[in-house]
Amino acid sequence: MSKLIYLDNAATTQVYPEVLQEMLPYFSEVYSNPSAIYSFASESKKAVDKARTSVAELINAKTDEIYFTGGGSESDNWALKATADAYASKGKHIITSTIEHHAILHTCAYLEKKGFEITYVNVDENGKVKLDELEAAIRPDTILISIMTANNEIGTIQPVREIGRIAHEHGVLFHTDAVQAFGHIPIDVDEMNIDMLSASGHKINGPKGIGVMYIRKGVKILSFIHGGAQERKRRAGTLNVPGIVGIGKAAEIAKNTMAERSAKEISLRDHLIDRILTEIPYVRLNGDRHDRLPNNVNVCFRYIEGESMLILLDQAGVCASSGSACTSGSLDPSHVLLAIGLPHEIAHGSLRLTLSEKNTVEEIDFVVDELKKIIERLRSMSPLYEDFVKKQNK
Amino acid sequence: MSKLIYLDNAATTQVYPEVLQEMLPYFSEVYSNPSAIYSFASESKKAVDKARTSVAELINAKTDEIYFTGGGSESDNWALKATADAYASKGKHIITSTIEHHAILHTCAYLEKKGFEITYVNVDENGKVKLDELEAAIRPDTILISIMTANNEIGTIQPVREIGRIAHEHGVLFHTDAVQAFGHIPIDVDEMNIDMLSASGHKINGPKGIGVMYIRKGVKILSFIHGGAQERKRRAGTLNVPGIVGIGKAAEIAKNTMAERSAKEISLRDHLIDRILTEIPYVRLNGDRHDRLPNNVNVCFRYIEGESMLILLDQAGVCASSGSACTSGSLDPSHVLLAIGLPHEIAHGSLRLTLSEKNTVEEIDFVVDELKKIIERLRSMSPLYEDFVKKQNK
Amino acid sequence: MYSEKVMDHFNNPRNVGEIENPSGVGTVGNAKCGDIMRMYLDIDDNGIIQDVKFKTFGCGAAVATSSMATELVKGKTVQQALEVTNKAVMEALDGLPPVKVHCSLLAEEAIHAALWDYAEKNHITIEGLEKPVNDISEKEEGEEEEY
Amino acid sequence: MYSEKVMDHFNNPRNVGEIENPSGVGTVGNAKCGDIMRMYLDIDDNGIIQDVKFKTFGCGAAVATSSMATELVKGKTVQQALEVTNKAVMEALDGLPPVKVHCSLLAEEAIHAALWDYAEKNHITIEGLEKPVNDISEKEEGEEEEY
Ligand SMILES: Cc1ncc(COP(=O)(O)O)c(C=O)c1O
Ligand SMILES: Cc1ncc(COP(=O)(O)O)c(C=O)c1O
Repeated sequence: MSKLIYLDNAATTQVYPEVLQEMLPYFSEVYSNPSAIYSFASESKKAVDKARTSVAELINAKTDEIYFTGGGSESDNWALKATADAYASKGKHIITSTIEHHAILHTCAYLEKKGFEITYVNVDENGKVKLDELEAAIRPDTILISIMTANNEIGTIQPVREIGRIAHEHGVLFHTDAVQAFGHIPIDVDEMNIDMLSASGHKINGPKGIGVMYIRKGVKILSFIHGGAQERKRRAGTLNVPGIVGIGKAAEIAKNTMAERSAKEISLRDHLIDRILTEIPYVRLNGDRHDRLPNNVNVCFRYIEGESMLILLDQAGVCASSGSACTSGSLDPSHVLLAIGLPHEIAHGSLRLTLSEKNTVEEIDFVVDELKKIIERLRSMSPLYEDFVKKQNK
Repeated sequence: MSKLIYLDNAATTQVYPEVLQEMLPYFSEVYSNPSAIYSFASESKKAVDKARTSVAELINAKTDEIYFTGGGSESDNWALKATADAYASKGKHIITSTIEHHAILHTCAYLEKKGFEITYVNVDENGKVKLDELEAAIRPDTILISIMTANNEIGTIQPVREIGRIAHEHGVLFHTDAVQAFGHIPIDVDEMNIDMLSASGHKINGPKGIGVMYIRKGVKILSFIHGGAQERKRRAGTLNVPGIVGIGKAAEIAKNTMAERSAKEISLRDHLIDRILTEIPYVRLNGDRHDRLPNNVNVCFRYIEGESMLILLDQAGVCASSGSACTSGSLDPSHVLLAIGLPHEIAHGSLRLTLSEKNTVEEIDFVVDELKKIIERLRSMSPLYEDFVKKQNK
Repeated sequence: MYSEKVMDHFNNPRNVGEIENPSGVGTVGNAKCGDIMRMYLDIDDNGIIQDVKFKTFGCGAAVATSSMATELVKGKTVQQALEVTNKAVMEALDGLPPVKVHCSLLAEEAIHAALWDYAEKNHITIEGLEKPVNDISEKEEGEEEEY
Repeated sequence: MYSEKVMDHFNNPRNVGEIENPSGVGTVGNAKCGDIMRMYLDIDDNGIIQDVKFKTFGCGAAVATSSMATELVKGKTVQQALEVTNKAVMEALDGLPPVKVHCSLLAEEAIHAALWDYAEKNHITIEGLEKPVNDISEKEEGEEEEY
């Protein structure tokens, strides 16, 4: 097999050719600034309106509750910082979880320096936020609860509806980082009591550098990026028309294909999980077995380290990740794996395989076969495995 | 003439076909996240590195002083807010000018609410910042001077080198919003004593939704968008590879063609200015006659209002603007025109024509001929013109 | 952005011009906001508006609302003209963008100003007609908060 | 990200394995940081390193530096082995990415640890050899500030 087997769809996805097709005219032909007054501008404005509708429909929002941003990280920063700004007079306490993406956690760290107090609610061994702890953490000065819809590393889907209910029962705003969930599992901002939601184009076969922020009507947060009057004066900057068209088309496709696509992904995912768990010893599955993103597999192989595994997989033509792709510069093992209770040593042996509906059973089987060889090889040179075997043989 | 005559290049530009060509592979083929470890990622990483070099070369910066953002507005927000954050212990005073883009001015207004003090230095009747006023405004607690390289409405080029010298003589950081100047006129961050600089892809025939922030080594500002470790931990978010490749290619082309291109634009510009000033009565040119962006024409026609002019020009197939495209939602006349001393009444009659080297003399002549008819027509129904004529005839 | 009706009245404004020795003339708006309307009325002895002309400095909506307003009052009695509201003008134009609603107020006000001038010249009182404010912007609410 | 030399040593690591009854064995690093190296030495009566083997739990750089370190000490005297610095290992590998420099420190430390064990077993003192710290991470500086 010399073809690339791409199993890193949680990091980023291929832009669907039909999405690119839809974007193309807006680069060199209909390149107008949609804010302008002439009729050439109304063509791009129409395209933006259409995209906004597609995005809104995917999460059951109103069109004018959708704002386009430069990506998921910007949306997360906006939600947290602007809520902190707008509601500081009500209180300076924010609740989040220990397994959020760094776009949330590092923003929280920033807010802590600015005098806000953050409570990081723990998760159970499957990565689910502890609802009793969450509810107990709410104080009179709590202004925001921010809990991700689904985790980017271990794929666990949070009980978002319950969290939203708890938030609203206590009169607290609820933001959810849905970057991994948007377009992958059903989201209904009304049913789930979501006040703000972050999403990103490149996680749903749309373009990079375009994100979405949903803000429920009535939520009083202002701008994060100040300047021109775009996006109903809430997000300055010339509209990225091709990017917007791209995320709109991707959202439309995601909505139309969700049922079939996730069924296919789930069957591939479960096949992959089953083979790994039965054919490779000393392995554990991370994340919830059932409330899990359709395309996420995350396992820890004991006695070996992730990067070595990734290099050998790469040599076999397989793209995978170990911990969040965003933090590959860091030496620390994933904060998510530590949060679900894994010791460092085991966390270092994590492997994330995130598939797409375009993967095949043959590819999955090939990956498992390669993995078995790789893991055997790395264990044979591991001093930890040596110690383990010696202990066994005693 | 049924072809569109696009004279709004200060609002946004066409993506050059060769720029789009360069971007194309990074959507659906080399779609990898450059932060990943596998070899598929190194292809997109290489493309990003190359683009970073092209951008750096255009302003004589070092490659690792270039950071990619989501646009010019984000860069402006980053520069101001992060400087405010990082240097607040040194002081809380910032100097800017009255004619900055709203991405600067509205960010300053935000900082004022956060306890910073902003001095808005005035400009002369041609839109040049008053250097003596600027220097006099510097205080011991001044942490930043932010003055744009060239104005987006009236095209005036500021004495950036002098401003940088003054800033550095007083130990103050200097940021310049070069969104309109980048790729259009020569910029050398070293010679000009620039510490931070904002630029945007879509103003130089690159894509929308991608911007640049130059930060001189040693400037201690941190992130504006917190999260993953991208961009040497200073700007979180999955890299917008196609956008980065696009702005890189556009910067490369801009560098190679600048001399020839601006010579052509200047000759078209001056032809347009000359014809308007000699053939249409009661008109004034806004902005400096000589220190002016090669592609900018901005005039005020007395007794008529801009929007009516734009609609009639649109009907003749001409795309133009009146005041900044970003603020077309507002009813106030341009703050820039007021800042150079124009009364409201005259400011309302402003017309901005910003051309590209692809325009022709024939197009320019057509526009002037149309303009003459349009202005005569609008004046014939203007009560202000009626009053003026009656006063003349007395 | 504009309806077809608005564009029609902008492109082919009805009743542009002046009336020499008009029965009444009124100018409202101010150059600061960028809209000035002047309305001329020729009213016969029976109080019927025989002719009406306007001149407008302003945006597309300002021109179109003035034009439509002249059409709505032409041939009407003074009393009927008084009842031409900004809403009526807007409806006749198939609506206006929200930021342009003030133009229709200006048109209503221009009629009132011209009628007021007519009343003053003839030393009569028109029931229901209040002294118009010349600068309509003073009547408007503050602009939406800038985020 | 890695040089060709690094990739070669990662893909074809030299001297992987164990030595039964080694003259010295040392294990350094800790699982917390994700790198553990174990070095076995077989040293003859003349103080020549006749054989060397390693096992490593760690990233590509960790494996490659261990492998290179074994090559650099094999056949050398104890004193020469002591002079194999992390810089020497890095240079022999045509460099390492900045974030991976600590792996080469670990390799140096692994040699020292094995030599220390040899010295202790034989009740000798090797000049210049300090008691190695098992957990190299304690020696390192804090990570670059997270922006
Ligand atoms: C001078 C200036 N600064 C900043 C901006 C904002 O750039 P962008 O629209 O790419 O965010 C613009 C353009 O709109 C500009 O002309
Ligand atoms: C859960 C989550 N939040 C936020 C982000 C940031 O999104 P982006 O990289 O588009 O800024 C990511 C992806 O990297 C993510 O997985």
